[in-house]
Amino acid sequence: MPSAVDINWYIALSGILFVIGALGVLLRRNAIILFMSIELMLNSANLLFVAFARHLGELEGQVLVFFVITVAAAEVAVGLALIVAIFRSKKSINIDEINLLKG
Amino acid sequence: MNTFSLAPLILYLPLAGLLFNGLIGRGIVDRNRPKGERLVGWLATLMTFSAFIVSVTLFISLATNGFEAWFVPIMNWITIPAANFTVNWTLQVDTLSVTMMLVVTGVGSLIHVYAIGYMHGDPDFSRFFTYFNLFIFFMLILISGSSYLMMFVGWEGVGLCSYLLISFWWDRLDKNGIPANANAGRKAMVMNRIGDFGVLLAMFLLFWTFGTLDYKPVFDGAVELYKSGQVVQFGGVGVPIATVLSAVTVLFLLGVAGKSAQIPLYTWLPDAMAGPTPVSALIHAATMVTAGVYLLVRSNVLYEIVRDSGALLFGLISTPDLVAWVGALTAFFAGLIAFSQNDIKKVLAYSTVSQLGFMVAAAGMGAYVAAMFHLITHAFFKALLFLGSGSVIHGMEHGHHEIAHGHDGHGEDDGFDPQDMRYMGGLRHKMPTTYVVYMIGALALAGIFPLAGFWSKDEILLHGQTHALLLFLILALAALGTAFYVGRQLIMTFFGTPRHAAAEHAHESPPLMTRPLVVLAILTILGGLLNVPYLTAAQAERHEMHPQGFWLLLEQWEEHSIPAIELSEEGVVHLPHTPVVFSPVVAGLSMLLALSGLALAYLVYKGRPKTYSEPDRLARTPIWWWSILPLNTLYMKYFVPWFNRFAAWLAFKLDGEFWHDFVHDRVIRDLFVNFADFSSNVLDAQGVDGIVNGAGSVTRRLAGVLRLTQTGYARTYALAVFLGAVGLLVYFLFMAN
Amino acid sequence: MIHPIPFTLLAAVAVAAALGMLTSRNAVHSALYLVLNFMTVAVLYLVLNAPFIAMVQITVYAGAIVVLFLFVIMLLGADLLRGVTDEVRGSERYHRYLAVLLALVLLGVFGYLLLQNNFGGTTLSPTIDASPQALGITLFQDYLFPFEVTGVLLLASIIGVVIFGHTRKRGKENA
Amino acid sequence: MNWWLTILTFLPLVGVLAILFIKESEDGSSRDTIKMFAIVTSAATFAMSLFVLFLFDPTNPTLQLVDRVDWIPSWGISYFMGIDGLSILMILLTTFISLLAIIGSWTAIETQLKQYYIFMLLLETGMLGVFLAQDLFLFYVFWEFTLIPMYFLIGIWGGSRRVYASIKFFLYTMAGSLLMLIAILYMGITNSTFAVPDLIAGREAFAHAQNLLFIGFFVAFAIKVPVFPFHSWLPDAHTEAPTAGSIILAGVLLKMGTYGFIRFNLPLFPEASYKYAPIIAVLAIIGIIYGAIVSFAQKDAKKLVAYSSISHLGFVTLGIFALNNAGIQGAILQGVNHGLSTGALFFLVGALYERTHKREMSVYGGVWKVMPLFSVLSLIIVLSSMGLPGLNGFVGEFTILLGSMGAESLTPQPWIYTAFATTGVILAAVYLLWFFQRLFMGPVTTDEVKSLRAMNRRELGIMLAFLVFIFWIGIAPSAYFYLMDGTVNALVTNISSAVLALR
Repeated sequence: MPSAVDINWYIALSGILFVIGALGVLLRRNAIILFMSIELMLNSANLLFVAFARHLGELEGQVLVFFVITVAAAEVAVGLALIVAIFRSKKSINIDEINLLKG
Repeated sequence: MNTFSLAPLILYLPLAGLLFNGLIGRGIVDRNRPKGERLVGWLATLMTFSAFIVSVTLFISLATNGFEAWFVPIMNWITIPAANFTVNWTLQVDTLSVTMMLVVTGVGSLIHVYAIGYMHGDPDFSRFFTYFNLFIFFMLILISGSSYLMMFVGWEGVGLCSYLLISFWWDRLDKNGIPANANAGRKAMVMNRIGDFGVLLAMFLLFWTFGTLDYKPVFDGAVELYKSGQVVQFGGVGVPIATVLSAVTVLFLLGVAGKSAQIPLYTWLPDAMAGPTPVSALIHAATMVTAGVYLLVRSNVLYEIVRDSGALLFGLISTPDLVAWVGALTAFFAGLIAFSQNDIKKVLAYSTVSQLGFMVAAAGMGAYVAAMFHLITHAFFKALLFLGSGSVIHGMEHGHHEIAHGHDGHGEDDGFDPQDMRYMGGLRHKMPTTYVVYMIGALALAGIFPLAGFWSKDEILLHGQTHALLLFLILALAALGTAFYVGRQLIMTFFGTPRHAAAEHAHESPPLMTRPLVVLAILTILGGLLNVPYLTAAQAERHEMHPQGFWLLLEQWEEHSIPAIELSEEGVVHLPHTPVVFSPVVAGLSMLLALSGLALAYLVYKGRPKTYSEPDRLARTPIWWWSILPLNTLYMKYFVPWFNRFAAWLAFKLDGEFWHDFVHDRVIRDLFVNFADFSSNVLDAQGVDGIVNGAGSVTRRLAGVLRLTQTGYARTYALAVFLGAVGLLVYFLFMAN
Repeated sequence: MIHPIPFTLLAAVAVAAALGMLTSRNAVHSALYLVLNFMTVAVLYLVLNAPFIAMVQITVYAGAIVVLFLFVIMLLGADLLRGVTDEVRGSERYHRYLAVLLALVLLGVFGYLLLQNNFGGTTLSPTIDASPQALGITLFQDYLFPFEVTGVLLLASIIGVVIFGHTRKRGKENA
Repeated sequence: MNWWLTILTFLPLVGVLAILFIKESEDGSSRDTIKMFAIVTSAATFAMSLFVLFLFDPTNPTLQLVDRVDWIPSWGISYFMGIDGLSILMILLTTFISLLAIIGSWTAIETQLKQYYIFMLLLETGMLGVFLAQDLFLFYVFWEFTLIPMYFLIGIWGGSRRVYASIKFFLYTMAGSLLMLIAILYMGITNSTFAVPDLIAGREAFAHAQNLLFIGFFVAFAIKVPVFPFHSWLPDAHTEAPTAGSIILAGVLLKMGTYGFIRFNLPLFPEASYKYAPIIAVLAIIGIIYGAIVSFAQKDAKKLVAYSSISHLGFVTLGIFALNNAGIQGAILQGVNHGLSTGALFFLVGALYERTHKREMSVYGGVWKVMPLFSVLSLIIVLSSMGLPGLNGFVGEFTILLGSMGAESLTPQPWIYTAFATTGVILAAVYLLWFFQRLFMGPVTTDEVKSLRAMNRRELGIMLAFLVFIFWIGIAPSAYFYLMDGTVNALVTNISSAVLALR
């Protein structure tokens, strides 16, 4: 076991979290949980950014994370508003019931 | 001092008239009928007459300026710099075009005056005069243009006017409910277009040979090329100039056959009588139909080169000879057909075809001046005859009108037709003025000394006699036939006793109509003076040294447009040919033929038919049957229905059922669909419509499969995105390098 | 740099929290697991010399966003949400398998990559000044424009939320 | 950098934007506003095109007013707009016909106004782009883009079989352009540029495959024109399209095909053009005769005009593949003429249709009695379509036939082609006079004709606008030839030198 974790560990963690998030998106039908999973995926990406910022000794990685968080916040706000709106009309947040796009 | 710069006026004046009448004429006439009619009619007449005045000044200017052609540019027309193609709107004022101008505007003015009376009360009075001015406009473009292309503008334009005027009463149906007038107009236009096809092709050939379509450079170039013996590079192949010109001239002949109603395209002209009578007089007798003759005369250089070169068409006949033969045969057969006509205008129509045949034959024999001479005199007397017949018809209609009102219950339809000569008879007492002038015109047409027709026809026969014996015989027979049908017509119309109540009640026409007739009659009597031939060879010799002499005035005049050209070192081809010396033998024969024709008619038709239903005396003789030449029947009974069927077949069977339904739907589409069935297993065949629809339904069915993927479930889409992302990642990591 | 052991623990917590979020039936529980996950990650941020981001992570993510989630869940009624089950229907099975398979593939790829390449190397960059001041200076000097753009983005999302949340009252033309 | 062409092309989009913001009110008060916006926009576009004409220098045969920006540099794709003698007339035609078509829709379109005018303006942008794009990729984008608005115009506002016709139109054209796309990609990739002038300069790179490439382009354009065996989409599309759609379809969209021949086929593949010219000429002549005869037999007025397009465009195709100055210049001008004459024919049929909602000619007859002025103007239009000298149609046909008669590409017997093509002149008289007679002549028998409204001022204005050009081109076409002369001459010179090198 090495004396200190290096970037590879973070990559591994980030990858695992990302995959879990993706699985959440793919498997859950609850729209809210789906959104949470997306947040998780974004979070895993953020982690990697910060890790690389540290690894490369750059500040830009952190700046980017800042922006990602902003976008995520905006996205969650709009997404949740959507869910509320859909819930009002369909009385459900099961995304399998929201299939107006069905061909 | 000359007035050549005024030349464009001959176009602008009729143009102004037609614009005025076309734009506001209708309103004027509708507001105040008699006054409006007078204004519109006289304005149109004035414009034509002013053009005549301008033509006279041009004539004087030419005569005082050495007879040389003047070119009056108006504006540029088509210029394609890179193709070296330039055509301008330029007027060519030379003796030939001025002659034509004088005839067209002079006779035209008289017919305009007549038409004011004739068209009185017609609801489309202003439209009629608009067309008339339009016609004059195009006719003047035709004869004054300095290039073939400009001539062609007029050529097609007068065809258009002919179409419009023949179908002038387009709302009238004949007894069988067929819009005969409109059909006749259409027929005329289509037949003319067949001729135009030839003219167009000839122009293309001329352009690629000479690089221009202007008369003068074309003629100069033709002579030069011919003399130098150069070959013309045509489509990569060297062709002798005479061969090219052979093609050009025979194509021109096609145009002439269309426009001047020669075999095999003459059949439109008799139908064209459906138009108002002034139209028949102006367009279908005096002016438009002579455009073909004008073209031949104008292109004399080309024909003479072909004649001189001895180039034969398909190794059979040289084109000038072909022209002569076509003319002569038309003259003969059309005269024959006139025998069997009962419609007074149809007789004249076939007579026109026949007389045009004479002109064309003359041009084909190289007697261009004789052709022009006959053209002029024919314009006088045939216009006179047509207008006279219009007067007769007018009178008959009035008579019929009167009896329909006078005797109640007499209006039963006995098939009365005011144009049918069988219902006439004895009109000389009812319509004395018309009778006298008609008589003059008819005798001129028959060729009785000393009327104009005698001199011009005699000159053609004279040339025929020196040209080819068989040709001469045919023309002589045609002259005999002419006299016969003229006699028949006179007897049936003016002599004997009235065979119908309408003829009994017929009246003389108003002075507005008869006065132009009188003027034309005077011209018919004096017209022969234009080109009185030398009586003796000695005179000819003497006067050749004094070309300003009285004899052969027209010949001396036209000499400047139809010049002698030097074609080879051996000799000069003289155009016109050696001066015509009056031949008593030919003249006597011509006179004899005319008289015997009239006498024969008298023998056969004296006092006949007794009633309007009596069959014609010749109806059982072979002459009658021969005279019904089957060409028109061939076209109208066989070709036209065949074409209609063919077009319908092409449109509905070939394009619709075969191409659209069978090829696209059955073959291509089904193959496609079966293939798609096989490959996707989800297909069923239904609905048949084109390969496009095939593609459409295939797409639709494929979409049916694909839409299974479009579940509308966001997660499914997410899965797809994920799949793609992973796929890309794997690709870029492991396979891209 | 952190020793492997605390890292592994933190990582385990984070992964477990994530899995908990993924698998819990109750949406409220999921949200709470998510908070946990965010917290863990925030700690890792601190470790990684990113104190500002760590704070933002806690306030914005754990604080604002997850609270928003909870708020919505409560608003819509936790009971109703419980009815949303994830039972597997016949046609759904392949979807699930495929998803898991893909996830495994992705994990495999990551693992393979990590084993094949050493991204880190042995040398570490020196710790730079990543204090809030330094970050702020960078943000407002070098990244001023993107920063402003995010402002616009937030404004847009506010408008969007307002429109979505806008209820039209019946019987009135313009609510 | 020169923005004029870009402004011109996208000017209609400004109108689209404006119309988007107009709210369709219940009482219809916004309808006129929408129409006015559309008219003003297309009028402004027309004015802009006139300004471009003002900037245009006919003596310069090369591309002018060039606007070129890298788009996808790694593929050699650029946003490349330019104008030369080949496109200037097409631009003017497009803006002019679009303007008239939009004005002509004033009363003809009653449903979904907003979308209709948006599609019309989008179509205008697409067409302008097609004629101005000098980068094959950009061209292809515009080329396909024109399909979409047209598809909707036919599919939504068309006649009874509009869906069938619109899908057929779309798929037919699409299928053709796919071949072209392959050819474009091949050439673009071999030369790593899509700019037409660069491709022409680097022709050798794909010269070995030029026969196939030629066919790829040819089929796409031939379907659009349409050249004889590819014509079967046209009658359906024309017949079912709304009047303005037919006008634009005939007036401009078909010209995209002939323009494509001249712009791409000839300069990019001169040897192949020369090689295939006789075959194409034969197809063109079949089209001339076939279209004329088939249109003679039609019972539906609009279909008749539609088939007449096949005949007319046969002339244009023949002129192009005569590969000489007279032929190509005549073909370009005849493209304009056909746009005017046939556009006007569709307009007049549309004007009647708007009144009676009948297209069968048997319903009509004697219209002249009821609408005299309209009939006279229609007569002139019919005559111009027939090629009466003094009107526009003649100048084009004459020049084309003149060119074909001297075409080296049709050696050794070009006159045979010309003779057959010239029969089209006869047949034009046959079917157009029959058309005119059935509509306008004869007694008034049907109620439809009796109740015809007189022509209104708007219709009169449109007819007169058409007639101005019909007469102008007929009487003094030199100015039009002058505009394209330099460019066409350069093109012909290039073709001949390429062909000479071949020998």
